[in-house]
Amino acid sequence: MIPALINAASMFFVVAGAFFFLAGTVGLLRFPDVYTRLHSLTKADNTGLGLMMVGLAIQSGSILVALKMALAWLFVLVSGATAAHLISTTALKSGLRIWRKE
Amino acid sequence: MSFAGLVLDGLLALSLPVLAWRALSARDLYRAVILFITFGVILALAWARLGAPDIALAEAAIGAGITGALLLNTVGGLSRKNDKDDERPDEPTDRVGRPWRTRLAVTVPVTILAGGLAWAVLSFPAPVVDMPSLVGEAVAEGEVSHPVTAVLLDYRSYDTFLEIGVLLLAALCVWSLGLSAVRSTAPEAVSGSPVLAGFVRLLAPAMVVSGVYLLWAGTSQPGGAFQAGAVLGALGVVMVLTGLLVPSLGRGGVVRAGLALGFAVFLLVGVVSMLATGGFLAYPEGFEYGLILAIEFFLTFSIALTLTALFTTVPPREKGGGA
Amino acid sequence: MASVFENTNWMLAPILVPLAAATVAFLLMGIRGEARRNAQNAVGLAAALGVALSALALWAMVSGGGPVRYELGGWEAPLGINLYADGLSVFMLITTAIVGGAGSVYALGYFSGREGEDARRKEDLQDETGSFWPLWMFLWASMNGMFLAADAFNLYITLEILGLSAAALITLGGTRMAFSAGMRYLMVSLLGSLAYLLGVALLYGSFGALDLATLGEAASPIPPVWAALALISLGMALKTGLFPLHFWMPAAYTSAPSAASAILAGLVGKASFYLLLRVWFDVFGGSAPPAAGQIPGVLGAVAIVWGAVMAMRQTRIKTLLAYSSVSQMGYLFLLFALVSGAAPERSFEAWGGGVYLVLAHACAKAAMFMAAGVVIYSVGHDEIPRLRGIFQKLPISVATFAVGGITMMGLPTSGGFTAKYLLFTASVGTGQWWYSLVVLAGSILAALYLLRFLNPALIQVPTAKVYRDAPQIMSGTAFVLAVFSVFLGLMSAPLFELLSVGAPFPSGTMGGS
Amino acid sequence: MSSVDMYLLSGVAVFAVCAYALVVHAHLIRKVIAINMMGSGVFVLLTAIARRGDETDPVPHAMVLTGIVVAVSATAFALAVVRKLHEATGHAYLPEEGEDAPPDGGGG
Repeated sequence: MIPALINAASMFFVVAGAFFFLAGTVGLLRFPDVYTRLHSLTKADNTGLGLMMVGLAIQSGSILVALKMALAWLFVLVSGATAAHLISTTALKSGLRIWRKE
Repeated sequence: MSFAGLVLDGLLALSLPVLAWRALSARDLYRAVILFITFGVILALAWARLGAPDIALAEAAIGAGITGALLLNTVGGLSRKNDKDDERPDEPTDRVGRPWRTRLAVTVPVTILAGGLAWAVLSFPAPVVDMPSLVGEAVAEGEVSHPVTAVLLDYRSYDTFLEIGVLLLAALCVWSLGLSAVRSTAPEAVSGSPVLAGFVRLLAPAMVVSGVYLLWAGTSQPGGAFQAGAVLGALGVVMVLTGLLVPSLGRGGVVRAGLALGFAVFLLVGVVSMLATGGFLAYPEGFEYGLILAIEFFLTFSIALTLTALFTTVPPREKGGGA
Repeated sequence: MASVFENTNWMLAPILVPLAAATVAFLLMGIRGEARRNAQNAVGLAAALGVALSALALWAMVSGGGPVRYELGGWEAPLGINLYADGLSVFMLITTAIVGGAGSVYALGYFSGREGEDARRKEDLQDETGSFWPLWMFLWASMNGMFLAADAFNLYITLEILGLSAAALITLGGTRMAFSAGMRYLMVSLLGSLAYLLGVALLYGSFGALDLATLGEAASPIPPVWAALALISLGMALKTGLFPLHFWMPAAYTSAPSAASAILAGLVGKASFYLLLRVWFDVFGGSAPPAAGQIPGVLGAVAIVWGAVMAMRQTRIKTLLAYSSVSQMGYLFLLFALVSGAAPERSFEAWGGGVYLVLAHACAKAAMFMAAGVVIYSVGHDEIPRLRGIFQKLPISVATFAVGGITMMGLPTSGGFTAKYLLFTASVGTGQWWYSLVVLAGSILAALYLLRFLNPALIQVPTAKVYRDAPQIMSGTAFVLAVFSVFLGLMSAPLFELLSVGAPFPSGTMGGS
Repeated sequence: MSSVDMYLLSGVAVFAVCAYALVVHAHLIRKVIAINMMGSGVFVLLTAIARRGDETDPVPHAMVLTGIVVAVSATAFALAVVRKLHEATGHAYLPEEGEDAPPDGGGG
């Protein structure tokens, strides 16, 4: 009973994570300019990664492994945020216009 | 192996040549480099699948990371100069580098090569020497329990010794060109960004910790001097890019000595062991673990420093000389 | 009786001595001016002496007790890496000791130019960064490491050290041409080593070992072995500059500083040729079809003629010498056709002849490049039409050229004569007489292209101005080396005796010649 | 076809694709990338070979680690020469015809 529940929960989180990744990628391909693309990529992917890690942490059944994953996620968050900031700042400075609905 | 695993392996194996092709025929050089880095990341994944975490780690840090940064910096340097004296635009002139006749003439031998190689790799016989069990037996008797580290620093230590020589030589080769100092090609918005500076301050201690951990762990599990040196070298590159480390890396004598240190210590251990046991790099009984760890410590330091130096390309300032 | 020479640790000296010297010379790069030059010179000469001594020690060891094997780290092959020295390895070590030693002495004078001394200099005579010595020491160590290696992957690393340091030595020329020639050489060299590495991967995939002796025992005619042999041969032919893969050679040898040109043309191409010999005869001895040897043989024959014809059309001494190298390297490849020919008893003749030409050509060609360096140092250029009558000003260098030419042409008493005579008799003896015609034609063509320079140089006309005297040590070293190559034919007996130790073919009745 | 076979063929394909590009593309940075990835093709082959038996063979792993370090060294030097060549001639190509003639354009 309990293993089945754990499996189900883990499956749910991983599938949910995958959905966010998918959404982020669709956004990357479909959004009109660099700023909106960045928005979709960073937000959705970070959430997706977090959800997946929750799913995998449940599956691993070890606090230590779960903590390591949390740490990895934090690093991804920090570097993702920095990279997105740098890309958008550079884009702004080099004169890339922000997309507006006509 | 499960069906899903087989599909994943198939996708990875297929995407490698496709990415290579896309990278090499990309419209402009920046795109080519980005695809090259992507290739490196997929490669690291493939290696993780092939049960080679040591290589995956090294590839991610050195192959994709540092080589990618080197390429980006060079492309940036070339295109900036082009803006200035715009004699002949470098890009995207070479999309069609050769007439179709040449391309066809190249395609034929390359197809034969690929076909022949495919035939060759699919008809490997059963190996004559059972290397895994040879290594396994030696590891069981030795003090270092991670087989890759044992191969690198004990059974095939002479290769590793020469390889550190290659790194030193590369720094020497680059310096022999006498390149002028190139500023980081990152835009000012990036190099002056407080966000980036804060990020690096957060990152640096974490990378140092993981570098030291990789070094220490390497004797018993994946990791070792190369991975540790690669991580620290990548940190060095990031610090140069953000201006936290000056391109000339400080005083000449110190940097030079630092670059040569790993190689020199390796050489010294080899010669001393020759005097002690009568064989080059034949570690005396009981000193195996300690000597390997000592060599690895100095190697890590020199690998990290050399990778950073290869990125800056500028020889260190000499006493009294200005850059 | 435990003589010092019986200690097998001598085998490491030809590798470790230059590596240690490279490290020290690298650290000395930080000092400036005269002090650095003196210190680096001392280190380099000490290393040259060390290599020469250890080569002699190995000669004594191998002639006395046969081939020697050394287990690095105390690990037996195939788990560990071994070094292995037989007659051929020691012969090659002696070649680098002689030519490398002479090159080192020559460099003392060559790089003695003072900063800002002359604006007209065409080559970087100053070595402003102090990189020559450490690069050359790495190069030397890599060559010696190749000659002693008994492990396929270890050979790959030595090949890479060789390629990187040689490319950097070319770019030391400091001109636009030197940068593009160095770049081209680097590409060629990396491609060659990668082809080799792929071949090694195929061998490892087939047999699970890297030790050459183990591979030699295991090798059998199966597809991966054919592919490996083809890849390794292609890679090494590229690095050796076998026609039509010689395209990188003329620019590289021409634009490098002459001290480096001498080393590159004399030694570097030979190192990859040595690897080819090892792989063909020691590893794949029986697995290659006999007809396969005709491919390098025919290409070598074409190279002999093509290189010589191109040499005749050059107007600079160094490009003339570079194309002459294309031609002379062609001779080396004849041996593959002659060894796999119909008469096995001729094999040692052909093999030994080719190997002997390695030494003879290395000495003569290095000497001639050194002489060209003296001309450039003194006159500022090496353009033949502007060097009419230069004999009056630079007699020793023109004489060096003429004496070295004796080996190029293969005239008697020279090492070139011994080598080409052996190749000639082997081609007649195996019933492949057409190769003997090529051997003869190459000699006649060599005479013709050498006269392209000697003729105008020797006439009595008002000649170019010498505005700077080259140090005596430069022209002297070149001359001595050239003279040595002419007498090599007379001292072949002990060298062939050495070559017969562990040779892949029985030496039979052939002593000297 | 097993996973190992797929990776073996993948390595071969990467090698061949890059060999083609190395000859066909003129820009030196593309050539440098091609050579670097060609090496990766060999490394994939070696790692796949290591995976053939029941036990993973650590020797090819050690070879690949060594190879990666050698590759970054060679790439760094090659890129430095490209920069030097660009400084001297204004472009990053090798002269095409006439091996002896220095390329035209750019200052002396």
